[in-house]
Parts: sequence; C-alpha cells; structure tokens
Amino acid sequence: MRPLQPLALTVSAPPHRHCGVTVRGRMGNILLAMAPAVVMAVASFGVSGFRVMAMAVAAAILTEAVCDKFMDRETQIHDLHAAVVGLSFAFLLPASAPWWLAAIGSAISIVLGKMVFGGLGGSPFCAPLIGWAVCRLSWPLFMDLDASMLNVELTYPLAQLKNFGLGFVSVTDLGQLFMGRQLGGLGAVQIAGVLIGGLYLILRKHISWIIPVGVIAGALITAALFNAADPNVYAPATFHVLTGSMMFGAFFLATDGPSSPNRRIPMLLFGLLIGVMIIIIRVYGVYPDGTPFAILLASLFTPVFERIRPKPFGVR
Amino acid sequence: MQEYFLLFIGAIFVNNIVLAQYLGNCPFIGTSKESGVAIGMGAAVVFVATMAAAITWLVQAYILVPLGLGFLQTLAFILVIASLVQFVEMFLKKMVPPLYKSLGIFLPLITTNCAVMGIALICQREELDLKTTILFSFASGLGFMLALVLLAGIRERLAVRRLPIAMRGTPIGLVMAGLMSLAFFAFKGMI
Amino acid sequence: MSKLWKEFSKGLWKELPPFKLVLGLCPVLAVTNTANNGLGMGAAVIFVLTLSNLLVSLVRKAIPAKVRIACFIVIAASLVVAVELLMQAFSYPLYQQLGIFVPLIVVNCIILGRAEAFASKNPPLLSIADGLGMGIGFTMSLTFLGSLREILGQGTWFGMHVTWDGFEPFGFMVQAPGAFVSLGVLLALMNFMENVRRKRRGLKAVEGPSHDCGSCGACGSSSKC
Amino acid sequence: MKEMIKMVVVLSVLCAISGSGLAALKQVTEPIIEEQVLTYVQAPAIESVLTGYDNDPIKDRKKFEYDGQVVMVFPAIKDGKLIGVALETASKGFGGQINVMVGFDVAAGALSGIGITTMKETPGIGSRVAESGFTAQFQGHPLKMVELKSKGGDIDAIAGATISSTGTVNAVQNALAIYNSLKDQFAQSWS
Repeated sequence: MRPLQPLALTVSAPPHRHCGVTVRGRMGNILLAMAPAVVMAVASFGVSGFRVMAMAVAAAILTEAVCDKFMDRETQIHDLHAAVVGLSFAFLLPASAPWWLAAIGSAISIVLGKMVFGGLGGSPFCAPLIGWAVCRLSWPLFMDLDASMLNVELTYPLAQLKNFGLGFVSVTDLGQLFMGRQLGGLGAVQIAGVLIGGLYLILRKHISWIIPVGVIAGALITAALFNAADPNVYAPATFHVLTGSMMFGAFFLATDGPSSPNRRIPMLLFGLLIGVMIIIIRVYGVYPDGTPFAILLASLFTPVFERIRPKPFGVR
Repeated sequence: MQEYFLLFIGAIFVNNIVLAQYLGNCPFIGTSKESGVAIGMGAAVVFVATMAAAITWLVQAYILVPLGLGFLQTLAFILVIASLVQFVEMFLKKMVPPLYKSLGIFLPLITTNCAVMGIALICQREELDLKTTILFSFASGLGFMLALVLLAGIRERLAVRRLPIAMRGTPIGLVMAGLMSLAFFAFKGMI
Repeated sequence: MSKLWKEFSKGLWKELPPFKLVLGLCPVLAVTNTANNGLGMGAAVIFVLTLSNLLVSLVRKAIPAKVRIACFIVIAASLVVAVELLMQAFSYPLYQQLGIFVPLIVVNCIILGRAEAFASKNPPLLSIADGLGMGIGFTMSLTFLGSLREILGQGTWFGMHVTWDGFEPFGFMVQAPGAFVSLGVLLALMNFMENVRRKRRGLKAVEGPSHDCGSCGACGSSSKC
Repeated sequence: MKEMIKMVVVLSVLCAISGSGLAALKQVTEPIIEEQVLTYVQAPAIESVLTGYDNDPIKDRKKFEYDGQVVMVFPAIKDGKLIGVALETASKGFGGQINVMVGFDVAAGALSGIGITTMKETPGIGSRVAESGFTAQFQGHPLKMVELKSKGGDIDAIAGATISSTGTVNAVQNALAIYNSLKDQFAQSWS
C-alpha cells in the first residue's frame, strides 16, 4: 500500500459523475424505482414479505451508523445508500426468511460489502450480493426457496429445472412468469415491477442502458445456443430471462456504480460476461439461480475491463 | 479429450489453488499490490510449478518408489524444487536475459512458495499420470496467476480509496481474497 | 536467565508469528477450520521449529555460508518427514485432517526464517527458547483462530457442543472465504486496538504490519529479494 | 577448493545422517502406521455395516479383481459360514471424493448398511451424508433401485446437499454392481 501523499494527484473514489445529482437524490430515485416491485411483492407474499424487507432495511441502516461511529466518521446514513443496500438484499431473500437471517445478512452486506472499503464508492463489489453469497453459503436451508416454501402454491421454476429437468417445470407460461407468479427472491421475481423501475432509472439517466442490455443479450444468446443444442433438456431463452433474479440483477445490481466499469465497451463486455455466466451457472453449477454469483464474479474483472480505454491524446 | 478440458477448467476455476485450496497465500497477499509485479510473479509460478511437478513426478516414479523410499517424498521434493529454482535462475541469466530480467527477482521467492510444492504433492496424492500431472500443474499455475492478477487489479484501485486505517495493507488484502474466494464459489459443482 | 526468558516470550506476543509478523499464512488459513486441527498443526510446528533451531544452532559453525540454506532445508525437511511418520503412527485421524499441510510445513516461512534469522547466529539454548516461544505463539494463534471459526461455523469447540439449541451454524466461517475474511478482520481489529492505545498516549495512528516478501525471513535469505 | 570440499562433505554427511535416521524411524513406525490406517479408516465403517460375525473382517480380507481394478473385500463369517461382505467404493461429491463402505447381507440379499470412510464435503452441510439419519435409509434396502427420490428411487436426499447425496448414492450403486458380478466368487473363497 503506497501512502497517500496530500499533494500527489490522486483519483478520488467513484462515482465521478457530477451533474447536480446528489447521492441522496440518486438513491431516492433508486428506492422509487424499486417501489413497484415492493408493492407487487407484498401483494404476492403478504405480510411476511413486508416483514423481511423492513427488517433488512432497518438492520442495514443501524449497522452503517454503528460502523461510522467506530471509524470515527460522521455518519452518512442520510444519503439513503444503506436503505438501498438493505432493500436490495431483501429483494434476493425468500419471503420465509427468519428475522435473524434478514438482519445478519443485511449487516454483513454493509460491513463486508461497504464499510471495510471505507464507505460509499469504495467497494469493488455490489454490497447486497456479498450478504447474499455469505448467507447462501452459511444457511442454504433457509435460503433454499423450495424447502422453505412448501405451503405456498407458487413454485420455484429454476429449482425445478435444476433438480428434476425441464419436463417438470410447472409454470412455463411467460405471461405468468412476467407477472411474478413464481417463487424466488422476494422482489427480484416481480419481473414487471422490476422492469418498470429499471426503465424509469434508465429514462432518468441514473443508470446506463448498456449494462442491462449486455446482461440480457448475453443470457439470451447463451441460453438460445443451449436450447438449440437440445430443446428437451435446456430451457428456452425467454424462460431464463424471466425467472429468478436476472432482471433485478441486470437493472439494479450490475449497474452499481463503483463495482462496474464506466466506459461503453467495458460496460458492454461486463454485461455480456454476467449474462453468459448466469446461464453457465444455471446449466452446470450447483446453484439454481446464478445471477448474484455471476455479478460478483464479473466485478472481479472490472479492473481488467477498465484497461480497455481510448488512447490518450497525442499518443501514437 | 473432454476429461482433460474439464481437468484444466477445474484446476483454474473450480478448485483454484489459492482461493479454494489455501496454497501459496504468502506470495498471493505479498505480491498483489501492483499488476506488473503480479504478472511477473504469476508467470514465474506457472513456469516453475509445471517443471517442478513434472520433475518430482519422475523422481517419485523412477527413484523413490523403486528404492522403497516413498516416505522421503517431502525431503526429496523440497530439494528438487530448491535446486530446480537455482538452476532455472542460472539458466535464464545465461541464456535468456530478457526473460531473466522480468522473472528473475521472483524466482528466489518461489522456493518457499507452498503452491509449487503443494501442486507437486497433490499430483502424487491424486495419483495422476505424467501427462495429466503436467497439464494439471500448468493449469493450477494459471489459476494462481489469474487470482493474483485479479487481486492486484482491485488492490491498485483500492490504494487510492479512503480505507479505514486499521484495514490498510494486509487486512484489506485478506478480506479481498476472501471475497474473491466467495465469488469463485460461482463455479462450485461445475465438474 | 532473563535473556532466555526474553527470547522465549517475544514469540508469545510481541512478535506473534501469524498476527504480528504475518508469516506462514497457508496453514493459518487452511487448517484452522476446527480448534483441534489448529492445535495439532501447532504441535507439529513446535516440534519441527524447536528441533530445527537446536540442530541449526549446533552445526552453525560447521556449515559453509554458501550452502547454509540447503543445509537448513535438509534439516527442516528431515524433521518434517519425522513428524509425518510420527503423526501417522500415533495420531492418524489428525494426519488425515491436515492432509498435505503436514509435508508443507517444510516450506513454511517460520521454519527457515527462524533458522536463518536467529538460530544460525545464536547458541543452542537461546535458539531452543526462541523456537519454543515462536512455536507456542504460532500454536496459540492457530488454536484461537480455529476455536473462533469452529464455534461460529459449527457450533462446537474441540468437538463439544457449546452453543444453545436452535443455533444455526454460520457455515461461511469454516469454508475458504471465511478463513480469509476472519483472519483479515482479526488483523484489522488488532490494528484498531493498537491505534486506540496510541491515541490515548497522544501518538499518531499507524497502519498495521504489512506483509512484504522482506518479512518472510527465508525469502530474504535465499538471495537478493 | 578447500571450501568446496567442505561444502560437499558437510552436505553429504548431513544427508547421510538424516537419511539413516529417518530410515530407522520408518522401520519402527511402519507396522504401527499400517494398523492405524486400518483402524481409523476402514474398521469403524466395517463395524457399522456388518453385524453378527465372529471373525475379524480386517484380518480375513481378500483382494478381488473387478473391471481391471483391485477391490478389497472384508467378509463377515459366523460359524464358518459367510454371512456378509463389506467393500469400499468411491464417487465424486461436492468437495471431492466420497468413499463409502457398503455392507451386504448375503443371506437376505439386501444391503446391511453403509458407512462413509473419507470425504471432503462441506462441514455441516454435505458432511451430513455421514450422519445416521441419511445412512440408515440404506439398512436392509433391497439390492435394486438404490436411487434418490428425485430420480424415482426411495432415498431421501439431504436438503441443500443434493450433490453429496447423489455422490453417496452413486458410490453405493458402484458397490452394488461389483457385488452382483463377484458374489459367486465371494461365496467360493470364504466357504
């Protein structure tokens, strides 16, 4: 670690864009964009869904306040980033998650995904994914959507695909999937709500369209290739795109500022890598829904993608 | 052919030598602060690990086993690796100076890099044949290099961030390595 | 006597090998998934380290400077083979648990590092004290980390059930990512406490010990690093 | 020159001393180690899968050839009659190889139980295949249709550890195949 010299020209932590938008404003918009999915989630999972989300958000905010206290810094919880992290994390949980799972996972997201890297903008990963991955490793029983939701008539199409094969998937109707008639992460499977929120963010220019398009294109192409190879074994491409947390990942998680590249070609490659990895994990890996892991993995490659840059002026 | 491909992919991603098998952590944390250094160290490990695994395989199969000295494996392997490193260093210095210039400073570090010895030992424990040993050790070396280069890329970026002072240096390196290892869980169960 | 004590006790806190010097990371991370493994690995290291320090110190005058590293390696490797055999004969389950990390003690920086930095320059008695102290410090650290990971990750300590009913083990801790993260956080906590102490005395906060190849004695000794 | 000779002499003396010392140690420990391997790896598993015998299965073990591989088989004999056999097979799990000792009840034509000998599954998750809740399902199981419920059989997989469960079942299926093709040889060799 080179010491930071006060007079040296150093690049400050991202985000670098300045257009009059404050962090608080941006985060507020993201929360607004998540609102349709929240409403749909509560409608479909009832009070238990709301309870998980509330718990996760509260835990995230509290953890950040405590961390700031320890680090001797003025607390930044009013910028709403902690709330976004907590809600994003809750979106990936099943509605049946016990309260401690939501609280601990949310706290881990904040501590390991954000505060150890010095707060907002420092982390090379999208924070909620860290919490999700740690919980997935530790408590697969509680994160396992099928085992914990036996009493609901909804089904988890991806787990059925993984464990029993394509013939056993009970809901293949795309319209039903689109309206969130499936199990999965709380908010992440409310495809319609997520899509509305995502488009809103793109229209308000809070996120770039390149990454979501890259993710979806990568997934569509890869899934179509598999499907073309053997349509009886591999699910159709549209099924993959409309199940699990792919849409939510593409619009909300992959576009997280500091962990994704910020030039066009690197962004596109980053998105494509995520899309391809999602399908590869779903087909070959042990996890039914590969989205969170695919995004984590792609974040590791962000510095590599960032090496693709225009030549400095005057250099041959 | 397919099984070789799977072995190759498995050694690089699924059972990554540093992130899943805990081998070679000292150089992983120690030399991952700058990309250039990381690439040099990684290349040196790929080079030496492949040669070391092949030579130790020959030593085991044609010297130790026929003489009934299998229990001296550890002793023999470390001596082979230490002298191999010395030899490679002298050879490169004489014959390929440009390569020596880029890899030279990392070679002495490799004697005590447990990844090299670990790869050789894993090949023996899994009872791989010579061809597979060479392929496996090469792939494991590449896996080491990949992890090292990725970590270096991220740590270079972290160097300009406002990390908590207690986290700076080794702690953040370790936490980053842990989170990388977490991300590599994506490949679990693929082979 | 006081000198002997000084050499012995420095390994226990001031130069605690894995935490303060950040040495020998591989076994620290790999075998600390349970307290028992940590303790067993530590015992093996105490054995090798103390005896190798003693032997190196005994023969230090007979060894020509040019081949000293080779001699140290031969001594350390022989001792490691001896440990391997003894462990297989008398504690086979532990040998199975530790796997290839038993033979890998030979490339652990601590062994060659102490041989080069201390034993080759000091008389046998002091070298034994140094080796024993460092070894015990190493064992303590491994057992501590192992206990932490085992209790959180499996709800047991040395195989005994120590958590309340309904405790859901934090499985992350016993897997590879948990090893890295818990060691990293532990180091950070030690730095944090050190800085709190310095602040009280009115000193400036400092970064913790950094892991450079220079701190690894054997690499430094093997040549120009 | 004098220094050169000294170097060579010192190194050779050192190697000679350590070599002979280790050889002596090896001599002493060899029988103990062999016994330890059998006691700690195979014996507990054999005891859990075979019952009602009055011989020493480990002492009476024999090697058979199956599909080009050597299989070690442990017999359970009562009053001079073969009542059961146990054999060890392996299959791939989540973290690596799972070795399973499978016991067969010769008279009843059923499995008399299974025991996990070695595995590297994730502690607390995949490792639960070694617990009695899972292994008890195989006790007295008829010799056909050993398969997980999800694939049409009647074995409950462990929740969250499908891969480890599948690996164990595969190992049992391997053992079944070996038993079926060798059972006549078993009857002959211990009667």
